[in-house]
Amino acid sequence: MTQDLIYSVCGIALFGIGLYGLIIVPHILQKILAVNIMGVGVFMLLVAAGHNPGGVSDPVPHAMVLTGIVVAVAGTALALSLVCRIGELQRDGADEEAAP
Amino acid sequence: MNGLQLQTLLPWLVALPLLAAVATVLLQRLWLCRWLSVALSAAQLALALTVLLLLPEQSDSAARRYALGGWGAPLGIDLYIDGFAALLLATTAAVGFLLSIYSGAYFNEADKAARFWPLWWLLMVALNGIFLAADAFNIYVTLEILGLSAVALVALQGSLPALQAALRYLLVGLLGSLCYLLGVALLYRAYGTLDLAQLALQAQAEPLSWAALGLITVGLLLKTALLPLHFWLPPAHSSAPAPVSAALSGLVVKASFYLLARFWLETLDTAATAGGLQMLGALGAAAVLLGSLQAIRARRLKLLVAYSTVAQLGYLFLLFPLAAPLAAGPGIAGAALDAVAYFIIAHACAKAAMFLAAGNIQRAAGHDDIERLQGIARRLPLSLLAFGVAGASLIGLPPSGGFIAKWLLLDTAIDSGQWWWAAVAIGGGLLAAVYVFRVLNLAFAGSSSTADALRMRRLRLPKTLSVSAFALALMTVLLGFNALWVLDLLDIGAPLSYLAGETP
Amino acid sequence: MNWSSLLPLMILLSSLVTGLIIFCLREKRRTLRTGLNLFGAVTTLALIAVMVTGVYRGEVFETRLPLLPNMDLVLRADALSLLFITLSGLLWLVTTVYAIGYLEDSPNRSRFFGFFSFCVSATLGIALAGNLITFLIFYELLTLTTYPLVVHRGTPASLRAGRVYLAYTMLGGALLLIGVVWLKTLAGALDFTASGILAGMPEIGRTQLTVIFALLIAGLGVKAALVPLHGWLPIAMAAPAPVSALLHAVAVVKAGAFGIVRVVYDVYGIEFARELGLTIGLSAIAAVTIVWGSIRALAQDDLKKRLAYSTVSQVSYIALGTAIAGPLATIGGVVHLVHQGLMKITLFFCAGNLAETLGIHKVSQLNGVGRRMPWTMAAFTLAALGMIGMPPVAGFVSKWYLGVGAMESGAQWVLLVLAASSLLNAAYFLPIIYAAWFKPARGEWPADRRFGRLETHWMLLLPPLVTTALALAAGMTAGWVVSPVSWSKLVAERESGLETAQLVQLTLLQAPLLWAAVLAPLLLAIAAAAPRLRRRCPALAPWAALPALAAAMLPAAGYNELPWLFFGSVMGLDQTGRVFLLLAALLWLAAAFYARGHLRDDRNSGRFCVFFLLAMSGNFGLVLAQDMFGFITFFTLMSLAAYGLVIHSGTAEALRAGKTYMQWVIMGEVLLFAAFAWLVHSAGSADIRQLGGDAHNGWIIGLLLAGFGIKAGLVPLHVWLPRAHPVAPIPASAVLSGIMVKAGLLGWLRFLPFGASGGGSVYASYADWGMLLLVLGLAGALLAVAVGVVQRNPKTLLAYSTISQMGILSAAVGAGLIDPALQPLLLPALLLYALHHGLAKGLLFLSVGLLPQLAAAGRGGWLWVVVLLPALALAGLPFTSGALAKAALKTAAVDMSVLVGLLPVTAVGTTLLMARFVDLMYQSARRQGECGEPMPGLVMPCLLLLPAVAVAVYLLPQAQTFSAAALAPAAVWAASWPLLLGLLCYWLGRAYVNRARAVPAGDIVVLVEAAQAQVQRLLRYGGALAASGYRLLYGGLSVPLAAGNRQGGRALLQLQQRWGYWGNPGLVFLAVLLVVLLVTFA
Amino acid sequence: MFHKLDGAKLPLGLRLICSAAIAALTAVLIAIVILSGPAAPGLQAEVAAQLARSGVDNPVTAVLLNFRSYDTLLEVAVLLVVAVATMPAPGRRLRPALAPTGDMVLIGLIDLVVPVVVVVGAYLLWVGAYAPGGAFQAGALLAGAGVLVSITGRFQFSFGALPARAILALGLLTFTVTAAAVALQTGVFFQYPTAAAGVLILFIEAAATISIAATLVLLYGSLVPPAREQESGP
Repeated sequence: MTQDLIYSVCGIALFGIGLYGLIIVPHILQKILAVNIMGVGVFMLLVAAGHNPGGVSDPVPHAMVLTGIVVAVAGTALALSLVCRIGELQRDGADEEAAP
Repeated sequence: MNGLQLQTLLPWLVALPLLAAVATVLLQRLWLCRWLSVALSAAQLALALTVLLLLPEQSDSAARRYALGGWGAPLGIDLYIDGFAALLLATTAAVGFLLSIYSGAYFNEADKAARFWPLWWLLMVALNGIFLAADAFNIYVTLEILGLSAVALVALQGSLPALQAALRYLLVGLLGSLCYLLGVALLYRAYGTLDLAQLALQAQAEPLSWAALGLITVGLLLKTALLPLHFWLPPAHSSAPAPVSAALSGLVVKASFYLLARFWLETLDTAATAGGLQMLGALGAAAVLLGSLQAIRARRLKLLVAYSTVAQLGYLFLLFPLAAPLAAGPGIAGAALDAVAYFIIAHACAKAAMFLAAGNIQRAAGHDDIERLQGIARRLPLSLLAFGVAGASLIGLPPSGGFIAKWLLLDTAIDSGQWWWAAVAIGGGLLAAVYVFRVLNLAFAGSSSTADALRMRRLRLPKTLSVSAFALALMTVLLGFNALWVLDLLDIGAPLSYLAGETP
Repeated sequence: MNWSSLLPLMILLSSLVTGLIIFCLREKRRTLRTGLNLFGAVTTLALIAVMVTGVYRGEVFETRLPLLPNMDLVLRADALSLLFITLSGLLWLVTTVYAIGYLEDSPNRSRFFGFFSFCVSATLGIALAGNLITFLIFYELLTLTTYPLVVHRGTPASLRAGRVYLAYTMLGGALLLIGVVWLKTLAGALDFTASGILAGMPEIGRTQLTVIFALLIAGLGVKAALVPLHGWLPIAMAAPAPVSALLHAVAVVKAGAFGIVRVVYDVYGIEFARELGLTIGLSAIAAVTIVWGSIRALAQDDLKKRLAYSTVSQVSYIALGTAIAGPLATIGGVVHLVHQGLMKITLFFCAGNLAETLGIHKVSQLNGVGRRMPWTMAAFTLAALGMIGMPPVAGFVSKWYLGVGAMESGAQWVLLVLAASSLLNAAYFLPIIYAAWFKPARGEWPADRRFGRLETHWMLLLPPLVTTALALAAGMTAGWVVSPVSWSKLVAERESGLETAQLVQLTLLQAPLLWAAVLAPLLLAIAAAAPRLRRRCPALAPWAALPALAAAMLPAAGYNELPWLFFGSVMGLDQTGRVFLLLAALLWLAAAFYARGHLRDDRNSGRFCVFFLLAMSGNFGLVLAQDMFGFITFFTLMSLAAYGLVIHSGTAEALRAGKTYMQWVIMGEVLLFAAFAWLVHSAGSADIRQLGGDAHNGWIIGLLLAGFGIKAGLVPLHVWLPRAHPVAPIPASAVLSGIMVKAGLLGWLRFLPFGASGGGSVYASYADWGMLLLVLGLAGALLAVAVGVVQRNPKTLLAYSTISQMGILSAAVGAGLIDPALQPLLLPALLLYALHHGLAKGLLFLSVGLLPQLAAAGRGGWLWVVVLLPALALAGLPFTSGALAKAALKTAAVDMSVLVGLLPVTAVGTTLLMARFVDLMYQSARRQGECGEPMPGLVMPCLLLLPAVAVAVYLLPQAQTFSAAALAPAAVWAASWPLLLGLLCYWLGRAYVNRARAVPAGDIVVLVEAAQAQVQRLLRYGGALAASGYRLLYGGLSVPLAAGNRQGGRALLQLQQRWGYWGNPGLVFLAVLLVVLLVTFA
Repeated sequence: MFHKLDGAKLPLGLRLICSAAIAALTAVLIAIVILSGPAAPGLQAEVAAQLARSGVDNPVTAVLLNFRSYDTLLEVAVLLVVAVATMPAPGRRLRPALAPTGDMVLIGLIDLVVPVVVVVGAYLLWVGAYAPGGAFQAGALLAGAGVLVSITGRFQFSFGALPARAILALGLLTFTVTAAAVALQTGVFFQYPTAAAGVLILFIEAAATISIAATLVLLYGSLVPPAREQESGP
């Protein structure tokens, strides 16, 4: 088993784990994290695809991964901010229910 | 028109909305944002139309390709346009133009408006980017812009249901994107290129490409909200602000469908299987029927319209079995694309009109509970007329774009010997009639206390709102007239090119 | 784009733009909106007129816009579309006026008129569509634009109606769409071509074509309301009246019917369709619809619903005509497009007027409404009569062509359908008319609104009057170049490629006096519509008969030919006609004079007079008519007008008699209609002069015998006669018994192969019919004596005498049929007998009115001569006219031993009756108290008639043949002994007869009526059964649509709710992922 | 706090089925990847061939900012999307997570660390042309400094204000304008003149760095739940 294959397999496994988390794990933060794990799995696969044993490795997957990370960060941030705002609204709603 | 090269216009289709987005971030004054956006929308429309006009002169596929940075396909990123893409671009620009006008009048709170315009323009960037894309990874990035800006736009509404719907939409979008990206990663691993045209040349029917196609398909299906994966769409589309709903239902879901069509019938056509094509068709048929039934059941007006989107999207998927190379000759495949492209355009206009009308009603009535909307027609005749006209197109009544589309679809279905898809189209039309007229009945219901209550509210609805909704509905009708022009355009560059028996 | 390619588009736009502008108007801009409405309608009409003239000059109008590859939007004007757009444009204008009046002060008028104009636009588009795709587009558009009109009121009922309407039309549209697309993939562009597109494409599978045909017809059938797709139509009645009018008369149902015509003729091609066996199914459905719609209409109490079911029935005539597939039937079907439109729109206008003005919605509320709203109800009556198929209203013409066309195509059963439908039509329309005119009003109207001097708003009144006039004109001018019928002929020629059109002839008026004879009473009757003239009418009426008398007396040769009237009207006076005209003129003249005195104190003398004059006109007309249409038109006019005479007194007895009379009249009309249709077909012409003996077959003869037999009082079809004749006022009875029954005889003489030269073999088949007629006639002659002699009412006795005498005449006609060789002699004998009997019987009836004078006759017993002379003449006293007539008959029928042998027996019977009559008169006269005051002015007419009875027969040229035989001593004896025997018998049996219980007038009809009650109960039960079956079939359809998906969707809802959570979608996602991966792996 | 957002916990059976499905999926994918043999040769040859014309020496940076600079442009756009979405309403400030503290040690540390971070960030940006490093790395580092400053309350960012917006949009603006401007010179979007490529890339990267840093700080700030009035007390 070559090095890039190990990374590839791990990447796919990570993707699977993330998928499991996204679908099965109930907590919303964990779901968001699961998405990130999936992303990491895909990035790993990409990087492994660019691995060139014995030569210069392919820079294109690297660039893609860099771009992908930023996108993933952005998505995560948006998700988190939504969670915050929802939590805020729910708390307000709960307060209003509790108040009278 | 020698001076004006088609190619040189292509990057502007992305750059223009990008600059507009930046400008609207920087501009503080609301009215400035608004008028600038309307002006730039007009410019975008002019640009798209110019592209459409120039397109027929370009039969050479190289002339419709633009190498960004001058590097060329495998290394750099290309933009590519053909008839299909150009039509979708024009549709986006046209619908976008009217939606911009509408939005200008719709968003009157400073905070919402200040966010709306940049997000709106970034959505345009993504749409144009996707229609022009010729690179698999580039598509991923544009898909993400599309997804994130759409989510942000849904969240603009700020209500709890809207935020929850947005969050779900976001997670679904991310899941879909990641599936897609995994597929792209597998493709890159197998063929070492990201360019769609080169992939099309190199791809073979082997496990890796099958897996990639499967993952890409599922990812895009999720984003397109085909029936079993449609669960996120109704809440998201129905709780967003009206122009956002309109854009989401009219344009955004079409983008991922466009990609699906490209991948199945062009880029990875060698890996596409007959069973897969038929399955997509079957899912589409199920979507048509079940989505319509849900729309009939819906209690809220906007939910009804959203479910109608689920149903209408089902029609698009009939493209796959009808264009299946095994089923019929190349002529039929081209006809199937004609039909579906027309569906996309007609539905874009019609659905946008419907959502705008529904938004007007919601704004005027303060709610969109269908049962309580009796007599609304007296207050919002034009909006309801727009709704009705657009609904007629959804049903497939002539003269409207929807009719032409349905006609072409039936024609193709019967021609290719797959009459059962024709039955689906007809049944869907009838079900659509049921839910459309459920709403229109309100128009004629006698004035009730609600009507008086509305009068009490004294909320003056800006004229722009109803007029732009009606303009969209009118566009739907106009599409029902000369379809020839549109269809001629569609054949340029033989989209889904293998259909015409040539490879790019 | 030049003028001719723009015009169709402009016609379309003229209404579309109007609608758009109106839509934008504010509610308050009433004047502007009204102006725009009218402007739009007039503009459209003007453009249509331009187009019509253009087409007439041979220009081709076609707008062609590309729509899809290999598929254009084509608007083209051909003959069929011109017919339809002219109708639409015209009725739009009328309906607009009506709607403006109708919707005054109601909300949402801009919306209403906007959609109204759109709707017309769509209809015009349908009319002008040049290919199936264009047709489909406008067809669907029509659905969409009519929906807002149907639900306009916004009430729950109208919303429900809208839903049902949509459910049906959407389904229909979908079926149509499938059919069109399918056909298009097989056959290409689908441009309408005259002989059909598909005939030239043998490569297309027949099964496919059959299925497509079924789809198309089912799709079109929804709008055309073919059973079982008609359910929406009655429910859609919830719409405002102008909408109903437009829906039913022009736009929607006609669109469907029009489409069927297009599909059968221009797409499939009639020959091809027949070859495929498609027309059989269509005609069967149409036939079922016609009958079923009528049956359902019977059960409706809601006026508009009744009309709606009537539409269901009537519109299928178009489909039927199309499906019968002959050129003539095509004319019938196509022209019914127009005719039904005109008549039905009138009916709906009227129903709207009633609802709007008086608040009347139910048939049961209509009693006496004719007095309150005479104009409206007059229009209603005319239109309803047209619907039944009464000439000369337009409905007759279409039925006529349908019947003839059916014969032509060998579809005899269609006649049966037409007959059944006419009967049913009569059954549901006549009670309305009757209730409106003759029943007394039941107190206050539900919601009476006053509109000044007029009975209702002028905008509501004008449209129905205009459309009625048009319907009448369309029927009257059927032969004119621009009449709908001629137009339809053009269509039919084009479609079937056959030459059916006649040459346009110049008007020939060789004998203007003949027309004067008919028109004088007719014009007077029309003039009497004005109240002031009506009072003068009785005084003027006698003079109206003078032109006829003059025409009968003066020698005149030649024929009046008016090709534009009916189907080319011919009027002439031949020998037979001259005798009948003489008889008619004399009798009517005398009766009119008599009526002047008799009805002096009658409040309703004006009304009587109008009916009297109409009947007179009809009677003269039928004598003079030398074409079948003229004959049947005048025949009908006379029969219907006589109804007014029969029920004039308004007593219960009179009303019952009127009912019986009307039932039989309608039956007779139907039978005659069938006979004529067949006859015209086999003879190839409606001109009586060209009627050869070989045109007939057994069926035609049977129908003629029965149809005219009713009028002639042939046993057992006589039952109306003894009821109707006695109850009418005396002058009316005189003409009824004297001349009107003779119309039946005249019909036989004219239409049976009688007096025509022909080969012997042809007649052989008629002998059986002749024998039947002979037997029935003689039976009647004898039985009527038995029944008549026990009567107490002298007029009833006279009526039975009429039956008896007509029996003799019938038997003579039968003899002529059995042995054609007899005919040359028999014909003049019959004429003599008819004249003699008519005059004598007329005088006898008139004499009944002289009872007071007779009672006071102590000082002038000479007046008894008025009673005795005709009585003796009838009995055949030698040297009277009766002796001559009988001798003539005996001479002529010399070879017919049965007849010759029984003639003396009938003479004995007649003597008995006459003796009884004189006895009754004498008894009455003795009981002076019963007779009342003598009325002045009655004696004179009787005296006027007396010499005619005495000598007129001898003056006829025909008499010369027989006078020698009558005056021979043997003949004198032969005439005398039955007379003496009869008197003897009477003297012997007088005591018994005086004690005997009178057989009720109408004899066997009494039994029939008893049975009828049972049958009615059965029918009512059957109707209820049918209704419940109907609910079972269709009730279910509306429920899921109306009550909505409450149950069916619950499972789905739950499913959806559960999907709202993340778990299930996640699973679904996984499932899809796996499935997709699975299927992508080859 | 998030309980209502959470999906229902699936029953065990379903969870097992899910796990099995996912396992199967993963296994299939792994099998495919293994069986399909080594990855196809990528684009390293092409990159190497064109590296000289790219204006930078680091192939990754060359791909990111020259060969596939369109992707990077869109990536910056993604950040702007999120920035706009989470941007506070105009005039509203992000609240510091911690109350301004008077802790001298912390303040001193920040005073010391922040300049160092800025310098390192600038280095990373510059070195990207030759070795791993670049705009995103530099931006992330700067963002870290920004977060430090903001949580300690030393500095409050008013992201609703125009200057802040300008900073957020700066990267995208510069990138787009540059890409379009070079088209005037070379006729093609993103085709930098070879001579000026290095400078232009650095210029773009610098602008992007600032925007990225600002965006990340904004994102961080937007996630801080606004303190409840009652709880914000001591």
